[in-house]
Amino acid sequence: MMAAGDVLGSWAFYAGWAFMIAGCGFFATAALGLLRFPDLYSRLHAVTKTDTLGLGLLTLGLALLDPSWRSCLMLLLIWLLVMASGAVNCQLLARYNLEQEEEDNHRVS
Amino acid sequence: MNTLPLVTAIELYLTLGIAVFLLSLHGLMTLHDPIRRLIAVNLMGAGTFLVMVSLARRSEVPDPVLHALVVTGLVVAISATAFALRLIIAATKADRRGGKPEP
Amino acid sequence: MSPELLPDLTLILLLLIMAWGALYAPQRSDAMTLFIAFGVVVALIWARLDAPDLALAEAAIGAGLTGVLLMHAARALPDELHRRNRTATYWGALAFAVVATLMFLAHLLTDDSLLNAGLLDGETDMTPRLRSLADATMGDSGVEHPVTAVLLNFRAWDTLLELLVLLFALSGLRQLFPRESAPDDHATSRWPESLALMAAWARVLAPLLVVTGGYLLWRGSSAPGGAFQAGSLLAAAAVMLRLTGLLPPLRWSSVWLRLAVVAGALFFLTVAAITGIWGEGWLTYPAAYSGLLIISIEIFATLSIAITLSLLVIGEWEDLRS
Amino acid sequence: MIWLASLILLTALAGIWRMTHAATIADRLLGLQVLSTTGIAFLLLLAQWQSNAVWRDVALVLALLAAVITVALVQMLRKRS
Repeated sequence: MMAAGDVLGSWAFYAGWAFMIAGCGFFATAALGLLRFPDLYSRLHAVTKTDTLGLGLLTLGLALLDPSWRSCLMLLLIWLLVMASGAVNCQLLARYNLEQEEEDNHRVS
Repeated sequence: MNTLPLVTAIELYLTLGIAVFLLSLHGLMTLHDPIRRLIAVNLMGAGTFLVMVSLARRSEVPDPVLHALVVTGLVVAISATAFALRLIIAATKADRRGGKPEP
Repeated sequence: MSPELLPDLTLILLLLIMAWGALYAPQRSDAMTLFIAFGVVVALIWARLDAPDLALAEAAIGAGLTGVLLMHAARALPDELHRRNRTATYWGALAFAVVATLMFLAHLLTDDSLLNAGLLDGETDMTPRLRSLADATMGDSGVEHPVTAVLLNFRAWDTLLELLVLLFALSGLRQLFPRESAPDDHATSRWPESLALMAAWARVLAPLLVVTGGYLLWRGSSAPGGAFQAGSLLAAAAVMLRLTGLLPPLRWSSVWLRLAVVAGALFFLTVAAITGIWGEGWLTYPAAYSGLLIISIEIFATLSIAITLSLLVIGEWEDLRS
Repeated sequence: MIWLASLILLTALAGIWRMTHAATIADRLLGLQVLSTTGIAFLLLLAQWQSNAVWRDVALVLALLAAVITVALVQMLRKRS
C-alpha cells in the first residue's frame, strides 16, 4: 500500500476510505428509498443508484486501497457488469410491470 | 485481524445450521403444497451443509474432504430436486386426467 | 462481544428470515423468490466460513439454477394445491425450532463430553486426520488445489458417482414424459416472444458466462473452481439462451447430444478401466500422466455436467423425447 | 472495514423487507436484485479485508448469475396464457 512513497500512499489510503464510505452511504440511501418510496418505479430509481454509483464508489475506493492491476481489472469488470445488469433489469422489471398492469386492466374492463 | 474469532463464530453457524434444519423439518411435516415441501427438503439439506462446513472450519485450514463432500451433496440435491419436480407435475397431470383428486 | 461478530450475526438473521419466508410465505411465488435469496445468503455464509469452492458452487446452483428450476416447474402446476396454513402452524414451527435449538445448545454447553471429545476444538477427532492425510499425499495427486485433488483423485469414485447421479436423474426424467406428445404439452413449453432488450442482453451475457466458466475450469487445478462450478455456469448460459429463444430445442434424437451427456462418465470409466487393467489399480493414476488425465477428465465432466444440468432445468418434451 | 460490511448487510435487510412485504412480483425481483448487489459489495469488501482474491471471483459469479436469473424469471413469469 505504501509502495509508491509515503505521501502518495497515505493520500490513496485516505481517498480510498473516503470513497468507500461514500459508496456505503449510497447503499444506505437505497435502503431508505426501498423502504419509503411509494411505488415500484421510484423504487427502481433508488435501487439503480446503488448499482451504478454506490458500487462504483466502493470499487473505486477498493481499487485505491489495493492498486495491483489484476484486482483493479476484476473490480472494473464486476462494476461494469453490475451496472449494465442493473440498467437492463430496471428496464425489464418496469416493462414487465407495465405488461402485467395492462393485462389486469384488460381483464377488469 | 484477518481471521474469524474461531470458536464463537463457528458455534454460531453450527447452531444456525441446526436451527434451519429443525425449522424446515417442521415445515416438511406441516406444509401441504408439494413445491413448498420440496423447498423444505432443500432447506434441510442446506442446514446439514452448514453444520458440515462449520465443522470443517474448526481447524486453521478448512478441511477439504468435507468441502468436497458438500459439493457432491449440492449435485445430488439439484438432481433430486429436478426429478421430484417432474414427479409432482406428472402426478398432478394424472390427477387432472382421470384419477380422483387428493382429499 | 467483539465487533467481529457483527456481520456474522447479520448474516444469521438474514438466513433465518429467508428460511422462514421460503417455508411460510403466503404465496408460492414469494416462497420461491425467497428460496433463491436464501441461496445468495448461503453463498455469503460459505464465504464467511472460508469455503470458496462452495461459495462458487452455491452462487451458481443455489442462487441461480435451482430457482429457475422451481419457477419452470411451477408454471406447469395449478396455482396452489392446498391452502391450509393456519397461524397455529407458524407458532408451532417457531416454538419447535427454538426449543429444539436451545436444547441442543444446552447440551453443547453443559455436557463436557462433547467438548472433551474435541468436537469444537478441532484437530483431535477423525476428520482433521483425514485432511492431514490428504495434505500429506497431495504432492502425488497431480494438481495443487486440495478440494479438486480430493474430488478427482482421492475420492475419484465419488466424482464418478456424482456424474452417474446426474445421468440417472436425467434418465428418470425422460421416463416421466409420454412417448407421444400430448397437445397441451406444447402449450406449456412455448415461451412468450422475448423483448428485444432481453435478447440483446442475453447475447452479451452468454459469452461472459462461457468465458468465466472456462476460467473457473482452467484455474480449478491450482485454486478454487473446477468442473462442477464451470459446468453450472455453462448450463446457466444455455438455460438463458433457451428461454430467450436464441437456442433451438436440444433434441434428444441428436447423437451428439447423447454423446455429450454421457461423455464425462464414459471417459472417466474408460480411464478407470485402463488404469485397472494395465495400471496399478482402479483409478490409481500413473504419476507421470496424473495432471493431464485429471484435466481431461475435468473437461469432459464439465461438458456433461453443463448439458445434463440444462436438460434437467428446462428440459421439455421436445428436448427429451423427440 | 467490518463496520462497512455490516452496514452493507443491513441494507440487505431492507431488501428482504421489500421482498416479504411486496405488492407485486416485480417488487420481489427488485428486492432480490438489491440483495445480490449487497452480496457482491460484501464479497468485494471481504476480499480486501482478508486479502484473498478468490472472493472477487465469487462476486463475479454472483453478479453473472444475478443477471441471468432476473432475465430468466421475468421471461418465465410473463403472460402465462
